[in-house]
Amino acid sequence: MIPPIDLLLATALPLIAWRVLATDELPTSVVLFIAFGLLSALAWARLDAPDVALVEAAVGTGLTGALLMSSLRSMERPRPPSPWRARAIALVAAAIAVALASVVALLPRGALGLGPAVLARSEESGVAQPVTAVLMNFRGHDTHLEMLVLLAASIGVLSIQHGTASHGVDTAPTSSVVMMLVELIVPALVVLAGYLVWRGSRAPGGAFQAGAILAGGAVLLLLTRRMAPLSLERQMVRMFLFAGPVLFFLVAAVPLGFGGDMLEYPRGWGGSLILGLESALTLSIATILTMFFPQGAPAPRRRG
Amino acid sequence: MPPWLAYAASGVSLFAVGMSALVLHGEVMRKILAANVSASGVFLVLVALARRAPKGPPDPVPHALVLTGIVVSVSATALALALVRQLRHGAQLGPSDERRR
Amino acid sequence: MTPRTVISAALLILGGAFFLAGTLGLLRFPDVYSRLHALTKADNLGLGFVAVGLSIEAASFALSVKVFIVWASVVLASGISSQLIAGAAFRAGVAPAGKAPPGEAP
Amino acid sequence: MRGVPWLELTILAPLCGALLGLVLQRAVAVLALVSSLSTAVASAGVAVLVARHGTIRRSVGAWELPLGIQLRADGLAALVLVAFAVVGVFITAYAMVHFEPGSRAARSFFPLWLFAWTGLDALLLSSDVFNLYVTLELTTLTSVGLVATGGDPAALSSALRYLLFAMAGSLLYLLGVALLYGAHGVLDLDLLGAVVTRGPVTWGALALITCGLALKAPLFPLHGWLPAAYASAPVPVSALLSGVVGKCSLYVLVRIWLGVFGVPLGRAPAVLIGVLGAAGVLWASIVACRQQRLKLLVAYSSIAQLGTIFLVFPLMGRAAFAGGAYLVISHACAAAAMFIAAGTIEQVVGHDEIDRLDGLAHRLPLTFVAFALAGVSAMGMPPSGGFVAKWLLVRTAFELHEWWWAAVILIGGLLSAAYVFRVLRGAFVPAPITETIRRSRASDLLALGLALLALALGLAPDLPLALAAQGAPS
Repeated sequence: MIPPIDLLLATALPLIAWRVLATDELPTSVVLFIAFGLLSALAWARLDAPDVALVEAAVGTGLTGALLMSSLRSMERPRPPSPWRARAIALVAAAIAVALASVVALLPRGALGLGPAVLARSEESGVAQPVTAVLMNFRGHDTHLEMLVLLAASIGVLSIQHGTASHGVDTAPTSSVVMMLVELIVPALVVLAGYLVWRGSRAPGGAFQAGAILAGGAVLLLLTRRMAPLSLERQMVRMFLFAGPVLFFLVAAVPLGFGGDMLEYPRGWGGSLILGLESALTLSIATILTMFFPQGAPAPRRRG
Repeated sequence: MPPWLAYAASGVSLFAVGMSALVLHGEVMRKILAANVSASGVFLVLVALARRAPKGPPDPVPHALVLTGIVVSVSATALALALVRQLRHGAQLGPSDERRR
Repeated sequence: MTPRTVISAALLILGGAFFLAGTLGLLRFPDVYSRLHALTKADNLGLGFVAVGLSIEAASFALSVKVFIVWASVVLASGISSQLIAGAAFRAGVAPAGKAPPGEAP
Repeated sequence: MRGVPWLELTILAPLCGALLGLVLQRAVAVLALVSSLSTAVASAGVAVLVARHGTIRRSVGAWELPLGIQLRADGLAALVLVAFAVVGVFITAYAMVHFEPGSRAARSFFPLWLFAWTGLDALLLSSDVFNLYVTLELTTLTSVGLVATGGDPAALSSALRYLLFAMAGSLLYLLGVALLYGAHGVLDLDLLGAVVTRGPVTWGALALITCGLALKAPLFPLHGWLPAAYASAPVPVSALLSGVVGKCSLYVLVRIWLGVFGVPLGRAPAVLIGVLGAAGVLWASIVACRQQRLKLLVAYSSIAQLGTIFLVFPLMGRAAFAGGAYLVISHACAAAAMFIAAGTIEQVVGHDEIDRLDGLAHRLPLTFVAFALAGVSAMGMPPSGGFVAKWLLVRTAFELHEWWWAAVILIGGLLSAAYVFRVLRGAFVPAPITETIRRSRASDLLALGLALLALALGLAPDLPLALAAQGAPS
């Protein structure tokens, strides 16, 4: 039988989602969206997906929520949806939901999928944690392209908001209490990120979780003016940004020179190469996620 | 009803709510929120499907797909929000001066 | 039921009560400052009781240490975020209830 | 020794250029050209391999199916790969002329374009439904960024609109993928094709995936985002979107239908797509005839051409398949040529209003010759790639005794003749040569080269068609 907590979560999620999209005030919606994300992280945990829960809490909710918040300031006053429109949305949604739910209910009930195949081969992949094995090895091609999506999006964001950061986050001087707390928490976040990368090969954790946490710390530093805005003009930023993608490129390309496959890890080197790659990816992901935020002060502008 | 099916049904409902709001809602910010809600729905379906075996570890492949999906969706959201911010900001500025001719 | 379980349950209930009080404050208090006050003070304390309650029942010492790390991080995080929110609200000119907006003559 | 890994190199060459371009920003344009040329060489290598050995498969990371991901190049993939690479080189070269060296726009254009190209080649060679999702996202998000390099509010808002449509499309697609994985537990196209049967789950997945890709492609009536995005983007971006990147969702749709759904679900959904495609041809052609701005006209003409390609679905068969592939590649050349010509006109006279082009052909003869030659291919007149493609489609329609598809293609061709001649009529009005215009001829030569390529495809169709037939459905 289905446990009450699962039933509660499964019903609460669509209801909150509905509130997120139907509330009059946009800031309320964003706050509700963050609450929604945290609840869905609980759902992932209930479904034995701690990796997904971590990433959802850190990236899907934490960073996306903060991004939405930071973009609220530039909004004009929203118009609440007209009643007929809200009703139309509800009707269409209900129809789609019923149709799709009946299709999902027809799916085979038993275990079906690549799970056993992954477990059988995870020894050869060099990492014991199955999700990391899939991400970094069996389906490494996906992850490689996904990293490029992230990098390309950051180039897009930079090109869109070139030099116009006056609409950025509020960076007025902050109180000494905040400073003290930030000084306490940022080193702790760095340690936590390192720990997540390191243990990603055996337990839930990995580059994306760690990168999101580092980015959280970086955003705190930006908010409290402890860190200058990230700009591609800075050598350090460029190095952090490209470390992951460049290393990934090399890991993909070099085996081809030795008659191997793209992204083939040399026998016995899987574990250590993946750890190195994940460390570099963590830095790049953290940099990219931080760059998604409107940077505080205007970047030094150089023409030509 | 097994728990995974409850979550899968919840997932498709999220998808449906998000998708219809994404298409029918007039406001850009709400559309972006709707896309994120809808994405959570798809991810919930995938993770629920991974949990179909009553015992033993869940299928890691959908988990990996969802992790990839979350990163793609945060990239799209960031791009959309940057566009929104710049549009609002650009309302006060002239057109870009650095395009050739 | 061992005395341990009873103490743990009592602490969990007490923690829950503080959460309830914090939420009530969030909903009923008049302005952003007092709401933040209710939320952070009461919830941090509530979470503290929950943490103590859980660690009494925890299977190992390591686990109770982890529970306390969770509590400490939440206290830190809510400290920072409430300070930032209150500061932003003050600079944005949100007046405390019954006072003139900051920067204006009373 | 396995020989040169051409398939992988088509993905890694543009990626290498993009990364180097980001690190060494001063040399970004030169690096882009070098990596474009290398990509073209690698693509030609793939074509030679496929022509010699048939469909090529390469595993990634040395993992076998169903655990790993495979790259697969059949005739269709190889043909489109080569055609896009050739057009890609032209577009890179044109962008070097168009953007001021070292300008901000150039510094974001080249890396984004090379990332898009990486995604495009990975997409063309992908045979995994989830990997297709990631490659689609890479091409889409980079395209949005590219449209936004225009920087003005029109470009930004059309980029935003494009992005929102694309987000909806990719979520629909992804849920379809989830259903397929839930039902069959594999993600590879061939493995799925072997196990998919008729049933509600398959119908659901088909509906979701088709709707998602139809939004992105776009299929009539979901094309709302396209004209503004193409018309407000910088010219090299419009050229590469309409010529190259804009075809990728359609390609994925064809791949998935051929590989997974085509056989078990029968012809009814294909006919529905065909009807929408036909409506798109007629509607977009008529709207194109009524446009005031040249770039918008070319954008609507692109929708009409896409609609024609969608007619492949109801006509599915070897000849129609080859016709569709041929239309994709000849339109890639023609559309890029038309956009570059339109861009040159806009640059020179400061606007692109069709009614105010009087006599301009005398001042810009090469530009208008290129536009006219590309127009010949768009109309489907001989000798051009467009003619060969439409001929193959029309022939299949008559073989199936379904003359109405042929009628749509012919009417579409006539309407495109109407709008192309409308542009040319005004421009070729005799006018005294008032002044000589001093500017670089490179962009004209590039547009002319592309237009001539579209014509050459009509003169020598045997080789490309033989390539497309490798591994094609019988």
